Formats: sequence, C-alpha cells, structure tokens
Amino acid sequence: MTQWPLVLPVFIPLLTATACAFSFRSHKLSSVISWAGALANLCVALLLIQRVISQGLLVTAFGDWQAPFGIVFVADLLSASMVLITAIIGVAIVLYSTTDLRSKPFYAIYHSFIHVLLAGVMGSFLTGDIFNLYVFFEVMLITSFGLMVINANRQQVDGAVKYVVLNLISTMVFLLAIGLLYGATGTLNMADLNAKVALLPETTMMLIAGLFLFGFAIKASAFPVFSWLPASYHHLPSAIVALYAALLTKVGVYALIRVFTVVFDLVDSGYQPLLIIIAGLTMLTGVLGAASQFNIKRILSFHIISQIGYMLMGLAIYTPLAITGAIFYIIHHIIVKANLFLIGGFLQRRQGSDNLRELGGAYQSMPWLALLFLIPAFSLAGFPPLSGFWGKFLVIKASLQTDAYLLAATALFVSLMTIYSMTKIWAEAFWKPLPDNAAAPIALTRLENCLYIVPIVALAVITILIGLLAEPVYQLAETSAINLLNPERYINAVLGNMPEPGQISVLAAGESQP
Amino acid sequence: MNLFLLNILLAFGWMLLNGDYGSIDFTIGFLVGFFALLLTEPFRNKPNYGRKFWAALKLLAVFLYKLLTSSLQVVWDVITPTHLSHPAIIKVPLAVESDMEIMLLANLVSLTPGSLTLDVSADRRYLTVHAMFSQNEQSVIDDIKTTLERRILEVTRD
Amino acid sequence: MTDVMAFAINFAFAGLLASLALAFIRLCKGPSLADRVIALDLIAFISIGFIGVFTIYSNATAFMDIAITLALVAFLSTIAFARFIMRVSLSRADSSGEKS
Amino acid sequence: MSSIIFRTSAHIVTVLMLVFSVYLLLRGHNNPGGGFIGGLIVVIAFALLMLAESPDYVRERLVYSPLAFAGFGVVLALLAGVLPLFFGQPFLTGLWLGKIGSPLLFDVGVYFAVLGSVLTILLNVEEELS
Amino acid sequence: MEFLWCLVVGVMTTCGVFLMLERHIVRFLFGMILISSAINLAIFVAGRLTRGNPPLIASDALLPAAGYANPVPQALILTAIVIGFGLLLFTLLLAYRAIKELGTADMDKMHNTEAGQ
Amino acid sequence: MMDWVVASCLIAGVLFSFFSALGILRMPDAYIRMHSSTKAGTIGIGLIMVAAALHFQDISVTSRAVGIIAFLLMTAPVAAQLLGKSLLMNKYKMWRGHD
Amino acid sequence: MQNRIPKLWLAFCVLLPLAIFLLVGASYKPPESLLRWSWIPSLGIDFSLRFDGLSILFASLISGVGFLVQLYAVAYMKPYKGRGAFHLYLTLFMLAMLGLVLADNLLLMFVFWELTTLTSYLLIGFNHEQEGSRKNALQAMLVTGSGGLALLAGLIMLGEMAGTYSISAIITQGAALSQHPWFTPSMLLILLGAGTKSAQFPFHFWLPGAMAAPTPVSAYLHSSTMVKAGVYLLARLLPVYGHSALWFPLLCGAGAFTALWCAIQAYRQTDLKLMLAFSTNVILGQLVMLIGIGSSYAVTAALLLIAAHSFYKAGLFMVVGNIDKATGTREYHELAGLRAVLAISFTAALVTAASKAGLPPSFGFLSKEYLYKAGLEFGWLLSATMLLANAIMVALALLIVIKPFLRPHHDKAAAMKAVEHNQLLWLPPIILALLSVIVPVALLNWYQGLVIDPAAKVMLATAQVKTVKLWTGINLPLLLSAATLLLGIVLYVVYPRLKPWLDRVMSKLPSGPAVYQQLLDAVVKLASWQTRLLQHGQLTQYSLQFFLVLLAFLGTVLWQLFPLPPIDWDLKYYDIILALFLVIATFAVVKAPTLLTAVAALGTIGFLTTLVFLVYSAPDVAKTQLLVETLIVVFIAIVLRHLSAANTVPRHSALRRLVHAGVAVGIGISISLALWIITAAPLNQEISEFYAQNSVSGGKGRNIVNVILVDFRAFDTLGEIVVVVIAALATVAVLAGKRINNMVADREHS
Ligand code: NA
Ligand code: NA
Repeated sequence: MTQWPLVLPVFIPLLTATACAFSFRSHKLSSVISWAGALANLCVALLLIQRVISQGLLVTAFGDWQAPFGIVFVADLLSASMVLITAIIGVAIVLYSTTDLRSKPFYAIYHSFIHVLLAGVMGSFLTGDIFNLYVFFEVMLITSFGLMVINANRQQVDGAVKYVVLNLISTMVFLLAIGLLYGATGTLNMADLNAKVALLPETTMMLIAGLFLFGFAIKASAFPVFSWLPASYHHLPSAIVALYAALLTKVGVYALIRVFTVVFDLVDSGYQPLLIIIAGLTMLTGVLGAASQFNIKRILSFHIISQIGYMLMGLAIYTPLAITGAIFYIIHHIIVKANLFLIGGFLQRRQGSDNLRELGGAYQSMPWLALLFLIPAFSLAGFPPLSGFWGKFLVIKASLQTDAYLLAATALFVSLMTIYSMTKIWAEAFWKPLPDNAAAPIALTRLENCLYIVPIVALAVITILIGLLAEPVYQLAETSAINLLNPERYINAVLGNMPEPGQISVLAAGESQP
Repeated sequence: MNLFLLNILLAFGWMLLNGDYGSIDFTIGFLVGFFALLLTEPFRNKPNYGRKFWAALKLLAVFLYKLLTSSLQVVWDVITPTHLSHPAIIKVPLAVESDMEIMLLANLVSLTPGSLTLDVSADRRYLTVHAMFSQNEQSVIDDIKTTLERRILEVTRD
Repeated sequence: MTDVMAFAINFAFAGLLASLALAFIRLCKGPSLADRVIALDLIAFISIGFIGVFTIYSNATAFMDIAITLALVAFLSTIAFARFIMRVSLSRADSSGEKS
Repeated sequence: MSSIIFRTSAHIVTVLMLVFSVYLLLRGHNNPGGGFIGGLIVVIAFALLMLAESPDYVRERLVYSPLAFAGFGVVLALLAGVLPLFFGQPFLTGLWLGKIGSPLLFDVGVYFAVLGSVLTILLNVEEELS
Repeated sequence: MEFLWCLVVGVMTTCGVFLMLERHIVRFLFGMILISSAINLAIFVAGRLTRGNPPLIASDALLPAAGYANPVPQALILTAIVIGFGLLLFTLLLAYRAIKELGTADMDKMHNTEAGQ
Repeated sequence: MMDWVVASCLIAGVLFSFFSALGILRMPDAYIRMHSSTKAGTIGIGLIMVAAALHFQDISVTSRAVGIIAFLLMTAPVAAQLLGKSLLMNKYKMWRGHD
Repeated sequence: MQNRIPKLWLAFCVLLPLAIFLLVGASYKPPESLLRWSWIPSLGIDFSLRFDGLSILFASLISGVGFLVQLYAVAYMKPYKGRGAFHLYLTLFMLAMLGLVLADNLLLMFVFWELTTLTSYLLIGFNHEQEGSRKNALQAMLVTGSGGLALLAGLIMLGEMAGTYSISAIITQGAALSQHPWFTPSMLLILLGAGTKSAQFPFHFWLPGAMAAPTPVSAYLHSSTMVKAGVYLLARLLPVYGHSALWFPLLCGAGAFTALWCAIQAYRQTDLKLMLAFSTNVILGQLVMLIGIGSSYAVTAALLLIAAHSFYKAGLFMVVGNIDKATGTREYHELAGLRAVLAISFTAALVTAASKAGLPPSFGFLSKEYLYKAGLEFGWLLSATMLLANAIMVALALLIVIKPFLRPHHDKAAAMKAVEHNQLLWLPPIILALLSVIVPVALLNWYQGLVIDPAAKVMLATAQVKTVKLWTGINLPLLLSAATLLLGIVLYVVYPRLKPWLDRVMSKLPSGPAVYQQLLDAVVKLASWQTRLLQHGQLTQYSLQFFLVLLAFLGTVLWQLFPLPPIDWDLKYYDIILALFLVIATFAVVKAPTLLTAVAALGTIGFLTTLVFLVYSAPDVAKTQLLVETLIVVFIAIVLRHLSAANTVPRHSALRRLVHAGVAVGIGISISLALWIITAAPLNQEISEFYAQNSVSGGKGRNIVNVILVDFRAFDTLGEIVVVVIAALATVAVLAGKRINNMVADREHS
C-alpha cells in the first residue's frame, strides 16, 4: 500500500477541485469541500513524510510500468517535506480565501483553481520523470493564468498579459530542452538520465543544461529574467498572490535543484560560476527593487526575487552545507512570504489600499496584527532565532567556506536592505498615525476577522517553530542535500532491479536492439 | 420513418467504417447514430420522402456527367492562354421548396458546369448564381431548371 | 511496386507539389482575403490528395483517416473565414483588425 | 450566416462527424485515433452547427453544460486511475475485462474532458464576443 | 534526412522569435504558434525520423513491423500539442480581453500595472 | 492491369488538381477561381481516392475513400457558396470578360 | 486606556529583573561555571551559559539597573499610551541582553545580539507617532544592524577557524588561531560589529539619535546595556584577538578619537539628554581604548569604568527625565531653580555628577585613576586625550548641576510643577547615586573578589591584578585627576564664549546623521534608478531581454560545437519541397500585410506540418496537429472579427527590428545546430522497444502511441486534460470578467 500516500497529494486536490467546480452554486458547500480537501491533503502529507522518514524513499510506478519505462512518483525527504509545506500553505490559503474572496462572482472557481494549483505544485515535487515535470509545470501555469484573470480589472489584465507572455517563453524553452534531452539520451526518467547524461559529449550536455537553466530561471524569477513577477503580482487578490508568492517561484528553484543534482551535475555542467553571478545579482536587484517601492505587495514581490537569490546561492555553491541552506531557505520562505502577503492583504482589506502613503495607525488599531507582522517580517529579514536566520546563516557560512567572499558580502548587504524594507512597512503601515486623508477602516465581522487571522497565526507559529526547532528541520534539509549530491540511493530506488548504471550506458552507446 | 432509415444507414456506415460486420457492431453503430441524430435533430421540417432510388440514380448519373464535362470546360479555360468566359451573376427562380431540396439543388448547381451558387434569397424564391459562360442568361436558367431541378423534384416529390 | 505505379506515384507527388506551389503563390498574392481563403481551401484539397497518394505509396492504410479528418476541418476553416469576410462587410469597417 | 444551404448541410455533416468521432474514440487503442482526436472532432462538429445555427441552439442540443461534460471526463479519468488502487495495484494500472479495460475508460474520460473544454471555450467565445 | 528538418526548425524558430518580439499582441500569438510548431517538430526530429512505417501493430502480429517509427516522441508531441492548444486558446482570449479592456493591441502601451514605480 | 487503371486514375486526378491550382492562380477574379477550385479540385481528389480504393481493394480503405468523396461533394459547394455570398455582400467587383 | 494596565503585569515586569539579579548572584560560583543545553547540535549551537567575572558583571548590571529602570518606568510612563507593551519590550530587551552576555556560544550570543537590536528598535521608536522617532529608530536599526551582519560573518569565520562556536573552547585556543588566514579579516568584521553597537566613530551618531526614546529607555540602553554589548564582545574576545598587531592601534585609535570627538560634541549640546548621550559615547570610546590597551591596569580600569558609568549615567538620565517631567523641557538655558521641586533628584544629580566628574571618593574617581594609570603606560598622547575628554566631562557635570538646580528661578525659565510626590521617580536615581559612592567606599574588596579578579583572568590570562584601592597616595594619576578638575572648571567658565566658536567650526564638518541620510538616499536613488532600468514596463523589451539571455546561453556553447558532424543526405524530393513550402509559409506569416493573411498562412503551416508528420509515420500526431491547428485558425478568425480597425499598432523602429532579427536568427541557428548534433548521434531506443513489446501483451492495444497515452504514460495525459479543462475555465473567466465588472460597476452607480 505504498501507492496511496504518493498518489493522493495529486489525486485529492484534483478531486476537490472538480467537486468545488460542480458546487459553484453554493458558496457554503464549495467552501466546505475546499476545506475538507485541503485538510485531507495535509493529513496525507503528514502521513507521507512519516512514511518517508520511517521507510526511506518511496516510489510508485504508475500503471505498474517500472522506471525508466513508465512514470514514477518518488518521495524522498526533500519531496515529502515540500509536499508537507505545500499542504500547509494550501490549508492557510483556503481558509483565508473563504473570507478574502467571498464577494467575488467566481468564488467556487477560485477554490477549484487553488486546488489544481496545489496538485500541480505537489506533482512537480513528487514526479521522477522530466516530461511529467513539464506537464505539472503546465498544470501550474495554466491554473496561475486562470487565477490571474478571474474577475480581473484593467490592471490585472495588463499584468496578466506580461505574466503570460514571459512565462510562455520559459515553458517553450523547457519543452524544447526536454525534447533535445530525449533526443540525446533516449530516456525521460530523471534517475535514468543521471547515468546517460554523463555519457554525452560535453557541448551537447552544456547546450541542454543551458536551456533547462534558462527555463527554470524564468520560473524561479532569477536575474535578469524576473520581470514578469513584479509586473503582475501586486494587483492580484491577496489570497492568490500569497499562494503564488509561496509556491510558484519555489517550484522553479526546486526544479533547478533537482535537475542540477540528479540529472546534470552543476559543476560538470559548467554553469556553476554563472549561477553564482546570477544568484548574487538576483539578490541585489530584487532587494533594490523593493527599496524603491511604496506598496506593500510590490515591496514583497520584489523581495521574492531577492530571496530567490539566496536559494540560488545555496545551489550555486553546491556543497552539502550550501544546498542544506537552500532547502532550509525554501521551507522557511514559503511559510514566511505567504504570511506576509496574507497580512498585507488583511491591511488592504481594512484600509482599501496597500499603498504605504495611505496606510497607518495599524499598531494602534490592531496591536495583535502588529505583533503577528513582526514575526514573518523579521524572519524574512533574517533575525535570529526566527526561521530566516538559519537559512541565511547556512548559505553565508557555505559561501565563506568556499571563499566566495563577494557573494557572502552581497548576501549580507541584501539582508540589511531587507531589514530596511521590513521596517519601512512596519513604520509606515503600523507605527505611523493614519493619514488624515485616508479612508476610515472597514469594520469586519468576528467571523471574517477570525478567518483572516487563523492562517496568519498558524503560519507565524510555524515560523517560530522552524526557528526554535531548527535542529530537526536542519537534519531534514541536510539529509536531503546529501542525498541530492549523492543521488545513487535515489537512482537505485527508482530504477529498482535494473542492471547497473554501467550496463545501461553500454546499451545507450551501442546499437539499438532489433 | 425517414429518420429511422437514416439511423439504419448510419449503423451500416459505422460497420463499413469499422470493417467489422456483426450484430454487436451494428448495435453500437445504431446507438451511436441514434444519439447523434438525437443531438442534432436534422431535417426538422422534413417533407414526405419517397424512396425514388431510380430517380436518385438518374440524378447521380446526370450529375457525374455534368461534373466531368464542367471540369473539362474549366480546365480548358485554364490552360488556354486567353480567358474564354463571359461571366455574369444570374437570379434563377426556384420551384423547389424544402431546405433539403434547396440545398441539393444549390450544391449540384455549384458542382456542374459554369455555374456557382452564391446565395439563396431570403424568401427562398430564387438562387443567385455566378455563371461563367452566360452569353445567354435564359439558356443558363433553363439548363438548371430542366436538367437539375426537375430531376431533384423527381427524387424528392411523389 | 510496378514501374507504372512507381511512375504514377512520382508523377502524382510532383504534380501535387506543383499544384501546392501554385496555390501558394495565390495565397501569398491575394489580393483579397477571399482569394487567400480559396487558396487555403485548395491547399487542403491538395493535402488530401497527397495523403491519398502517400497511402498508396507507403501501403499504410492508417493514413486514410487523416484524409477524412482533413476534409472535415478544411470545411470548417473555410466557413470561419467566409464568416469573417461577411462580418467585415456588415460592419463596413474596411479590413478591420487587419493592419499590423 | 443564415444560409439555408449551409444550415441544412451542417446538420447532416454534424451527424456524420459525431459518428466518426465515436468511431475514432473506440478504435483509437488499435488504430490512429483516441479520446483527444475524437473529442476535437466533436468540437468541430458542434462548431459547424454553432456557425450554422447559434450557440444557444447548440447548448440546447447538449442538454448539460459543456463544462459538466469536461468535469465528467476528468472524473472518469480519475476513476480509471484510482480503480486499480483498490485492487492493490498502482495508480492508473490497466484493469481488463475482456476487451473492455480501464485504459479505455480513461480514454473516454479524455474524450469528454476535451470535448467539454473546447466546446466551453467555443460557445463562450461566440457568446461573449457578439 | 534529420538535417533538413533541423534547418526547418531553425527557420520556424527564427520567425517565431521575431514575431514574438513584435508590438502587436496578435502577432506575438502568431509567433507563439510558430514556435510551438517548431518545438513539436524539434521533438519529433530529435526522436529520429522514419518514413512510412507508423508504430502500429497489425491485427495478426504481436510486434510492429521492423523499422517502425519511434512512438515515444509522438506521444510526447501529442501531449505537448494539447497543452499548447489550451495555453494558446487562453492566451488568444486574454489578448482579446486586453485589447478591449486596455484599448490597444500594442504590448508596449500596456503598462498600467507598473505605472508609478 | 489494375495498376494501369490505378495509375491512370492517379494521373488524371493529379492533373485535375494541378489545373484547378493553375486556375486559381490564372483566373481573373475570385468567383471564377472558386469555379476552378470547387469543380476541378473535387474531381481531382475524387479520382485520387478512387485510385486508392482500387489499389488496396480493401473494404476499410474503400469505405474511407467513398466517405471522403461524399463528404467533399457535400461540403465543397457549401464552402464555395458561403464564400461567394460573402463576396456578394462585400460588393466584390466581378470580372466581366473582355467585352 | 493607559491606566488600565494590569497591576500584575507591571509587578511582573519590575520583579523579574530583581529575581534574575538574585538568581544570577546566587548561582555564581567564582571563578566560573557553565550551564549547557543542546539546541542545534548539528550546527554546533548549544544553549550554553557561562558565569564568570565578566558575564556576571554585565548580568548583574543588566538585571540590577534593569530592575531600577523598570521601577522608574512604572512612574515615568504613566501618561503614555501602550505602556503595557513598553514594559514588555523592555523586559524582552533585558532578557536578550542577559542572553548576550551569558551565552557561551558565539552564535547563541549572536542570536541575542540581534534580538537586542530588534527590541531596542521597538523601544527607540516607542513614540512612533512622531516622525523623528521612527526615523531615529530606523537609523539605530540600520547602523547596528549592518554591524551585526558584519559580526555574523566574523563570527562564522571565527567559528570555522576554531572548529567550534563554544566561546570557552575558542578562548583556550588563543594564540594558535592567529596563524589562520582568516584571523585578521574575522577580527575586522567583529570589530565592525562591536564598533557599531558601541557607537564608535564614525558610527557614533545613532546613539544620540536614539534619544528619541522615552527617558527610561535611554537610562537603560545607553548606560549599562545595549551600547556596552560591543564593549563586552571586545572584552570577551580579547584573549583571541589581543594577539593581533592591529588590535592595539585600531582600538586605541578608534576609542580615543571617539572619546575626544564626542566629548567636544557633548560640550556643544544644549539639550541635557543629548549631552548625556554624547558623554556616553565618550565613555564607550574610553572603554574601547582600554580594551585595546589590554594591560592589567587597562583591564582593571575597564571593569571599574563599566560599573561606575552604569550607575551614574543611569542615575543622571533619570534625573533629566524628572526635569523633563517637571518642566516639559530639557534645554538647560530654559531651566533654573529646580531645586525647589526636585530636591531629592537634585541630591541624586549632585552625587552622580560627582561620579561623572571623577570627584573622590566616587566610583567615577576610582575608574578615572585607573584609566590614567593604564594610559600612562603607553605614553602621554593617550593620557592627554583622556585628560581633555575627562575635563569636558567635568565641565558638563558642573553644568548639569549648576544650571538647572543652582541658578535661581527667573521669568524666562520654564514653569515647574512638583513631580516628586511619586516616589518611584526619585527612588531609583537616589539608589544609583548611593551605589556610586558605596561601592568604591565600602564594597571595593567584595567587588574585586567577585568581579575584577575573575574577569581580568578571563580577559587576560597574564593579568597581574593589583588590589584596587581608592587611595594610592599622591602620584601622577592623582595629579592628572586634579588637572582634569581644574581644566574642567576652566572649560565650564569659558563655555559661553567657546561654544559659538565651536559651533561655527563644527558646523562645517560633516555630521554623522547627514552622511547616513545621504548614504541612505543614495541607495534608494540607486534602487529607483535600477528598478526603472530593469522594470520599465515595456513588454516587448522584456521579451527581448529574455531572448537575449537565451541567445547568450546558447551562443556561448555554440562556439565549442565545431567540427560539426557530417550531413546525412538521405532525402526524397518531396521532403525538400515540403520543407521549402514550410519555410515559405513561415516567412509568409512574418511578411503578411494583414493579420488575416497571416492566419491563412498559419493554416497552411498546419496542413504542411500534418503532411510532415504523415510522411514520417506519425498518423496520430498528424491528425491531432491538423485538428488543433484548424481550431486555432477558426478561433483566431472568430476573435479577429470582433477587433476593430482602431487597433493598428506601430511597428518597432527599423534598428530595433534589425536587432530582433539578429537575436531571432541567432536563436534559430543555435537550435538548428543543437538539434543537428543531437540527431547525428545514434539514439538509445530501449524505451520504445519496451513499449513495442508490451503494447499488445500488457497494454492490449495495437496503436503503440495510444497505448503510451492511455497506459504507459497515462499520467501525463491526466495532467494534459487537467490543463485543457482549466484552460476552458480560465477562458470563461477572462471573457466573462469584463461583463461582470461592468455589471458590478453599474450596480455601484445606481
Ligand atoms: Na483560358
Ligand atoms: Na456548376
């Protein structure tokens, strides 16, 4: 029965989404279905990670066609923990959406899309097949398009055009890369690719790896291909932008990490120096972008880019410690960034604006929200002992260990500028008195307040827990990192009782069988 | 009744397409055709069809002959260096009435020499036809009415 | 395959491709959209013919289905274009949305 | 577009296409065809009907919303996937009862999902744009 | 024969990229259609070309005829075509909505969102 | 023997197709080009399909060939009619011959 | 609102520091003891606390003064809004500070270090409705925060060098570390951290800025706690970095200069609180200098000065707070005759000012004696500097006592009200004043045994600690003290004439806050510039950017592809013609004069690709491609029908189009070459073989492609139909959106 927990993270959201869509006439019914689905998914994710921890890598071959012939889902520690985080975000967003999107005409479709998006994200985390990864990327992509245009106003349509146009470029390059990779190796299974890619001529391998790097860099919103993100995120409904901010770019980073450890070796691919530069510039341009903004969502959007830089930095350094840091950072960032957007959205709902010039007085009117804001904000800024510090600490330590001093200095400067941004929001939205020309805050019902605050509190608690109980999270990230850098276990688990990698390669090099 | 026949025909067509001839295939074909007809409900104002096979065959023969000759005529015009045609747009009064008849006539007019249906008037009284060799408009009209329309009426009317 | 068949098939390929070329020229020349649509329609016809010839040539009868499919869809696209031209005439906007 | 000629022939052609689509769907496992191709042919058939008549006419003929067809298709495909799990086999494993098997069920799901989705788009485009 | 199609893919990609860089959003879409076709063709070519021997198994055989075409890229392309189709339809109608809503088909004039940054 | 029949059908069909293509290129206006494409095109493809049916002499191929011909006979004039109608509505200027 | 604070909460906040004070005192067993809990063992981070002379000195100051400050704040903050939170922040700050000084793990210490930054930010900006408060809080945050980040790097390097983050273990390695290449860099980084926190020049300015905080905060943060964190760190790491040749010059230079510079600044101030703030900088400079000297005397002097300063400065801040409360101003020239209403505060002021001025027998006197002793070991320059700085302290002490209290009240002076009826306002300063005298007079031996001896041992393994005595006979330091006093009196007297001149001179020099602001503005300006550059909103330019990057990725590899594989010319003529047509049709799309023409050309491409797939044995693909392309054409035709001619779009400039063409051609060539090279090598057909063999037996189907789609790789297909269904829903949404928006707008209008 190992199949169930591996399949359900995709199956449940898809089923939930269908049910939500069919129940569009009743907001109440679709809410209940959506909640149930999200919670069920959380349970499955917990079960999955428990299984992975107790039994090691889980593999299921769909249709009972073993790898590399069929599509496999593989849950290693990394995948399982990403699935868990995604499920947590799912619950938080679904709860938050219940009130944030309640008045929208397409309420049920929102929920439906949210679940499909979750399915896409979890599928991307679990799949062991590169073409299947593409399919899940597309599921995510089209769903994100959809969420972007539901009830869209002028600005959203405008942002959506940019988002769509630029993301399509990524998608196409990704597909082309897969096609070329298949043409060069004859296989699509990532574990199987490991050995076969190693046999390729260096230039071929570099070409294909470059295409993957480019495609995923857009997804991850790395410098200089991040323009789609700040152009489109800030006009979205808060629940949706929180969902995007938490998950979409991180899937790009995850894909980079997975592909450039299991399929290509980053060092062998020759792209390590480039990735280091990309990481540094991503951090820097993102944080500077944030420093020039005055809207909460815009500031936070640019910070996504900046933090992606940290994760890329971890990958680029390519030591176990660095990748541990990257993974730690991803886990931390998903929770924290979602929470910041949720809080920003709550402010926007109450004040009718997220422009810092029109906000103020929230410290007086909502002291508990102020306190709740401090946690993710200073976690993002890397204040210990909150979760963000450990990620930052790990990548900086790793960069110092590898004598990448400039990179470390950049990371530290970026951290300082993050402090600046977070204190800017804090000072303007919370500390500053409400400007005279600002509208009076909207009074929300108790239930609405509750639905807004519960996810925020939950995510804040998780942030604190990750910070204080950093040891188990670190262990998890470290084990994942070590397994990524030594993918033999993964490969053996996926390919099962296949012949030794060496034998496959002989086949690959020789004539095809009659 | 005609629908039922059409349904049976569809079932046979199904078998033909499948290249399998058994009762199961016939049933499937019949059911598929039944639902297809149910969905589209063609010939809503169906006239009383007679089974004028002979008339239909004659129509077919005339049609194929005309098609071939018309094609050759066009080809000849195409390959000779000068343009031989004297085109004109002509209104042909209609004796046929039902949708099916009008369609049949219009299509046949299009597929036969020197004429191409362009439109049916809203009151269904005449066809607008583009004729390629219309030195004499009335002869074109007569040709259509005597060879095609008459034979169609033979097929469709009792 | 007999010589006569080989010749016929080669002749067919060549003839169809030449037809395609002619239709192409009309497609590019226009001048009106209707002319281009006529060309497109004919290109679909020629493609059906090509498929027929290729089926004979390759002996893979499975290809015949493609010809049917092509016949079905070519009809639809021609009609869509015709409708476009009609709509344009109705709205009396000259070559609406066409300038690039 | 209210041409008698077109409307009349569209009805006939649509029927033929619907039959052809089911034929392509059912034999797709052994010959070129399958759910996706079949589904698209249904769409083309109804597109013709829509052009000849109106979107409302097509909606009336379909009885259920095309989106419901799409949802039904997805549910069928998911069902085909999850069925083997109850027999202790992995997701999407083929279960066969003679000539009928879960992969065929899956293909039927694809058929409905595709026809439902693309028809939805088609009808909406025609309705919203006019 | 792959070489010839490599060239065609290159030409289609070139034209596609060129169109995707134009200001008219519909022409961008044309570029996208071109590139999609080019990429499908590229995958097809990458799986190697076989003339006139489709991967079908005769009703009296258990294996396809020798020298059958590689079915894997075909299946991949089918999936890619369908996905691309969905994306394209969406993009097309988004473009329509954008033109109607923003009053222009010029992608460079669509910058409501980034105004005031 | 059958080869000869098939070959002549093929060649005739291809010739019709070719002239139809030549027609749409050479003919002076869109109406006449439609004559060319509708008639010559249909018969050209029809002949090629007949050739295919005769060549394989297989029920599934024959049925398909017949289906294609029938379908073309049914749709080609309709398409031409709609195009013609659209031209009429556009007040398309007809070529009136040399006189 | 402000009076509704639960008494229990206030009591808790006041008593917690007291309890900690007692607990720390009770648990201290000289010379040192260690408590250790595991926290993040994988990273070498323990929750380990170290009790030795140095940490106990700081811990008892933090908790002791903390207790008094909390007590004082209960009274002082009464009229403030949100004072419950104030006490919370203060308590959290205290706990962070305690953690900082007690931690025996570098990273644990850093955790607390950053927490003090965070909590002090909240405290400094407590009067957050005033813009100045927010600004100064941010300034303190950014300055100490940047130092903190440098410190983090330094600590990581130190930990890496030593192989452990345990402070005890690192200290024992001592000199061995000095051989490591990171030794000096890590020291510099750590110095940067300590220097910003302890407000050394040129980072000194945040401290006076932090005076925006309510007075209890100043009394706490800027006397005994936060600003001394840097000093504590330096003292702690003296055994490690004392070996560096740079240690002495850097610290002495920075410390002495800070002391002198800030003394002059303090001398110029008219706001009593600012005066105290700058004089805090002076003491911090002196402490840094002493640690830089690092001799036995210096260490002793530092340990004395830390405590002495804490007592008198906290007391003086409280006195100034009371003055503020009584008159509403802290400008000394507006103050006079305050003795009448602030009698007890005056007493406290008198004693603490004496300590500040270094009058015997105060604690200040004692520490100054040892300061001179330490300085004299290293020549006259340091001593002269200190003498000048101390003389200014004397002048300031005189000023603080004389101007507000001893001048008779006059008309121009601010009105006064009695505030001392609240005992909590005067009790804490008087206790601090008493301590300033009692410790040197009565508890010196106790202090020596408990603090100086063990702490000096920790800081300096070779320390020869002499018994500290108040009276050591007439010697050079005593004479210097006397000279200091004299000079101070002179400075006080010439003050009215000297100040305008000083103001003139100083105003020409760059000021810290101004430089900080310029720097910040420059960064924000750079940020805006960069963002305008990168995020300009021109979509086609973004696309161009993306494609350029793609070209760069491909192009760099491309040069390495040569020599190219041989071309396999296995072509039929229809291959070539099909390819040619495809190419022509492609160009036709690009060159098409109208959109509809382009669509027609696209339709042709659809037919032609169908033929290609047909020719190369892919009937399923051919069919699907055909259907899809046709539907696309139909959809585009439908959509274009509804777009009006108004949507004509100008093209890019010719040059820009040329660039586009270049990029496009580059990408096209790259992809052609890549594909060619890949297809020139043989393909591993293992997987298709498997599919062929299992299609009938396992998949029960004879169309292998379809069996792949519904069985072998059915999961892809599942995802694919999800995409299509979602695309349909999304399309419905995007189309209906406008109508719904209009409906909503109409409803709002009516
Ligand atoms: Na002629
Ligand atoms: Na005719």
